[in-house]
Amino acid sequence: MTEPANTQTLQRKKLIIELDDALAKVQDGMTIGIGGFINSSHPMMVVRGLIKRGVKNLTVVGSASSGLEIDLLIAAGCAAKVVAPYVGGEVLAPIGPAFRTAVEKGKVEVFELDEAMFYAALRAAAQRVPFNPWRSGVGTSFPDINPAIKVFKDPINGETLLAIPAINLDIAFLHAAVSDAYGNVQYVGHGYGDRAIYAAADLTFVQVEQIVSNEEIRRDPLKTAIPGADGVIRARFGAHPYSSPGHYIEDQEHIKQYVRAATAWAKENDFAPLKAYLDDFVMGPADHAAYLERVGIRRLLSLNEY
Amino acid sequence: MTEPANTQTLQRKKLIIELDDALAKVQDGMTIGIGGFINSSHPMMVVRGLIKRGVKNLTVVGSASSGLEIDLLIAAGCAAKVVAPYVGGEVLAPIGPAFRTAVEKGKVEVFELDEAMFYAALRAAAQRVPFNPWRSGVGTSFPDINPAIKVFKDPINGETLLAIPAINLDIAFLHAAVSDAYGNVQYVGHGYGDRAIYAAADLTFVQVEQIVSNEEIRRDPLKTAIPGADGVIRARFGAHPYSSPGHYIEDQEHIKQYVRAATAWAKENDFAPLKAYLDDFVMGPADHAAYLERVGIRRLLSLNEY
Amino acid sequence: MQTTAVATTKEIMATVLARDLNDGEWVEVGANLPVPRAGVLLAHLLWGANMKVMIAMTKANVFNEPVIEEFQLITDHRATRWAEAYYIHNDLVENMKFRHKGVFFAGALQIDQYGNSNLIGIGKDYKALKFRGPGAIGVCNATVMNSRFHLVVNAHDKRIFVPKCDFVSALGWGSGGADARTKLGLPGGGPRYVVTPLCVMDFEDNTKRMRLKSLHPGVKVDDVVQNTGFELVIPASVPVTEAPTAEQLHVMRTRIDVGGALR
Amino acid sequence: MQTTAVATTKEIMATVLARDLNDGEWVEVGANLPVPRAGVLLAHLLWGANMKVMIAMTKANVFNEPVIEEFQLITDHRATRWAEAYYIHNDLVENMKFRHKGVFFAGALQIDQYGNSNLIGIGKDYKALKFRGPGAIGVCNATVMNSRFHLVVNAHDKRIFVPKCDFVSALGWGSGGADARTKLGLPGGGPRYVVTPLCVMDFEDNTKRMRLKSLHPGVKVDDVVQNTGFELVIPASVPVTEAPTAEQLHVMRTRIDVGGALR
Repeated sequence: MTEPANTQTLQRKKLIIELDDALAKVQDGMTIGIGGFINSSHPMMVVRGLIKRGVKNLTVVGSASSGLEIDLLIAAGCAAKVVAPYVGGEVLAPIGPAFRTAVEKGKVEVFELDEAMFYAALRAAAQRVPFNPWRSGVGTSFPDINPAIKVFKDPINGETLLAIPAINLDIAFLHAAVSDAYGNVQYVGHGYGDRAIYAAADLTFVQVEQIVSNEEIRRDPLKTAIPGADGVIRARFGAHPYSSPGHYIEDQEHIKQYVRAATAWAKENDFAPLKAYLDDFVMGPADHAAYLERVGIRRLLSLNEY
Repeated sequence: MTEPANTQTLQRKKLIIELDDALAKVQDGMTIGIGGFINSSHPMMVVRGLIKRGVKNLTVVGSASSGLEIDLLIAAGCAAKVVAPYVGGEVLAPIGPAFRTAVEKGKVEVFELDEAMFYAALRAAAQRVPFNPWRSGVGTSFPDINPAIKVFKDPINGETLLAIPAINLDIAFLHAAVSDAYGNVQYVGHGYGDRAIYAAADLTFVQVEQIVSNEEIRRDPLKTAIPGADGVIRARFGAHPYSSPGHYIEDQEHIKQYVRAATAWAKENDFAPLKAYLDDFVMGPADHAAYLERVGIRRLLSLNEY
Repeated sequence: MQTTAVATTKEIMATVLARDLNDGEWVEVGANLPVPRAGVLLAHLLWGANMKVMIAMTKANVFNEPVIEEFQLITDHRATRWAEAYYIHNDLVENMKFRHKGVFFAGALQIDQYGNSNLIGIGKDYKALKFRGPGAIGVCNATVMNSRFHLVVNAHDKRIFVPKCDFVSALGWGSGGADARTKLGLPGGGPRYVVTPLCVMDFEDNTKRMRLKSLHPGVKVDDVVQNTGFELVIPASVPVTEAPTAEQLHVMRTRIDVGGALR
Repeated sequence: MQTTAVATTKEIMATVLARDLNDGEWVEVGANLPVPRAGVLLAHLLWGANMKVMIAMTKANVFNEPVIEEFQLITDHRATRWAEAYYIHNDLVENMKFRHKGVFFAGALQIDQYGNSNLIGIGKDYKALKFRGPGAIGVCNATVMNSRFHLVVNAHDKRIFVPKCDFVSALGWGSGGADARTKLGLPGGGPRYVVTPLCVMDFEDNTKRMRLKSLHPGVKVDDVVQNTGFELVIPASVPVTEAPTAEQLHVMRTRIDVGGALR
């Protein structure tokens, strides 16, 4: 008897990838999910990367309540269609300015739905069924303004329901607190609706504040919200200017700077401030570190929760 | 200005109840959910209590893979209908003996479905829709032998799917590791499918190994699997003879004793051993403590995980 | 209670919402919705020790918190400190049973006489909106699945109160009638109050037309009529909206709204 | 490898299953299914370092475990020790995407010539079964949603291999033909192998009739034919099932099946 050969030659493959490896999977016209929630936890390093690559005609599926990361993708001309029950920044921007104006100008199509329909659609994709039924929305304008949503009689009781079609994501991009090298992702806090976005996606790439050991992940398996990321990307401060629970709060000053730029486009049809913002913070910096340098370490160090 | 009056007079109501308080909610003919999974985490204190009260004509909704707790309810004549994709004890009893014989004798009706249909049905109840669609099962016997499951064409693409009707639970009974006094329930481990059973129920009562402080619960809110139990019942060793993760393993000797008794009914049409088992372990003991005395503390102390 | 402090309009609005809430109910404390937030917390602290309060997508009970810190954004992780449980957001939106005991608060761009409302946008042609709204968020579903809801707006004018919403993202009483919702198979009690800076309105029992219920101090019936784009039901006598008691105002100012968002 | 140990039938069966598995695939290690368990773990340890292994409803990777302790019951909490993630059971059964890379193993009371199988019961009348089975568990769904599945049975006789299943709880190739599943809209590759104590069978490409693929050592074609209740496709020459290599047998006996369940 000899020692088994396997442990000497084989090993588990690390899934830590570079930003460009993930971005290279994105093609024009794809349906892309972007995780997070309003002013938190968006994969901004990826979002800036997508813009920089000049990706076009995306169907951008935001979170159940999307923030200005979707607005930015619209402003940068990456999005042909937006699937999101809300695009805004709460008190920082009740309605995403670029979203608002791009829709009004007919530059971007909206797949109109509310949060419950949003999850019904993602769940259908995750379950590999063509639709899921939902009751709320009967009697509203949703089936009129979104022809993909059908009013139908349920086959059991004949009740009137809405059929919400599956929304399958080619790729989901998420931001989380930590993962191990093998794609086990954990959040600080609840992680919003990121699990549902993951479940609807063919591929999922997660940018994380930190990579930790597999043993650290195994200390609390219940915390593993995304058990099978296809790649994890190191991204300290990668959600900036949005918050990353347990790590930093949102950078309101920076968000307001963006909102001012986007509002100039919305209200005065002046794209120059947005162009300047994009040049300064997206197209200009060579990489994520350069972006953070542009923001400034003093600013970053000020974004403390406590 | 005076001090606000409220903190002096009002306080949060404790939801710790006695077994009988929970059992008193059960009426003949109700649809009752029983949590756990095969040989683990069934609310056996409650199950024995239901039998002792002589509840009849229940529609018993087991877990996605039910164990012999359902078999026992059948043996005791409480169940008119069983909703469960599996009733058995793995190697200890590949098929529940009382389940098998009661179905063969036509004493119990089965709502035939598989695990995915089971969760689709519970989810429909939780979502307050009359059904959920599922793909798997098309081309099988399920819609033939369970007329409640309808084959239909989906209203979006015209694909053939099954419509799984909602199964609403009047009451769910679960067994878990701990809760606080306010109905926040946490498991050791993943808790199987108990969350889905809870979500489909009008009322949920959870028996727990231990009540802990609210502060203890708040140390890890992600662990709170059942955030709104309507009542929690103290039940140390309350899942016996089944395992309670983190607390004790299953009592195989006791389970085998039951299986022998039930098999005599199934194979020899001899109900006497089952009658004796029921007398000894269900009807006889005055309460849960008396049951545990009957089992014997030495046996209980032997059921260690490590 | 010796205080004679006078409540602000927003404090009165919050108190109206609080009085409708019962102990044991499930309520959301939205961030950036200071009036409903204060109403919910007022009820919770004064008679709702067993209310289940959702703060920042957690189930919280802040009954014993001396001062309930206010957070500007719903995503502020610091507001999860009180959590007894997390509501994973898709679970929150897909599990509807607990909402039987829920009460919801909705805003709107437009509201019609039957309490139908719109967050989608303004314009006759959906493909060419004059004003694109933020989207319906969770409002379409929450206004169906909760036991009832209240419409709360920060302004009372004819831009908001319109004869007909351009789009309906949250159903009220449809085209009117007490069966407007049940005939569509919808559970839930529908809209109960419409709370504005001028008044409180409810809905007539049979027609479900919007009806003036009370006027905030100093407001006249005509102020409401002039600023409403449809015909309201006006009872013969309209009381003044009941102000918070001194205790209520004290609790509001010392435990709930220390920052003075309502003042 | 100098050992000349002879593999048992169960060890050969496990090896057949192992050889079908590729690195990176998702597989369940059921408790009380020692043959598929050993097959999965053999592949995992020898060429599947990146397989995602489900043990006791957890996602585990036991590639570096010197000895993989065996548990008799799927509910044994001790088997969750290796967990990197928990599969909350309803999430496991309702999220289907990861099963694209999944391989499943199913047992059966009855199997017909197209690989349709039955766990429901025996009898022509569902309302008066002669023998009530355990129920379909998750087999109906898992045999659709995974990339492929294998039927594994502990006996090979005419009670199991029947001309027609009394009930079909897991669809194989229906009434035959390569499009039997796609024409019903079903994803997944369907049944690939049927592994018994006598032989390995697969399905003819076009008709999808069951076909003898290999005979375990010492078994003759006629042994299979005599114990199968329908006509099998028998190729002109049927090889002997490939036995485990010495290394495979060594790993199986020293790391996977120390207790000897397969011996």
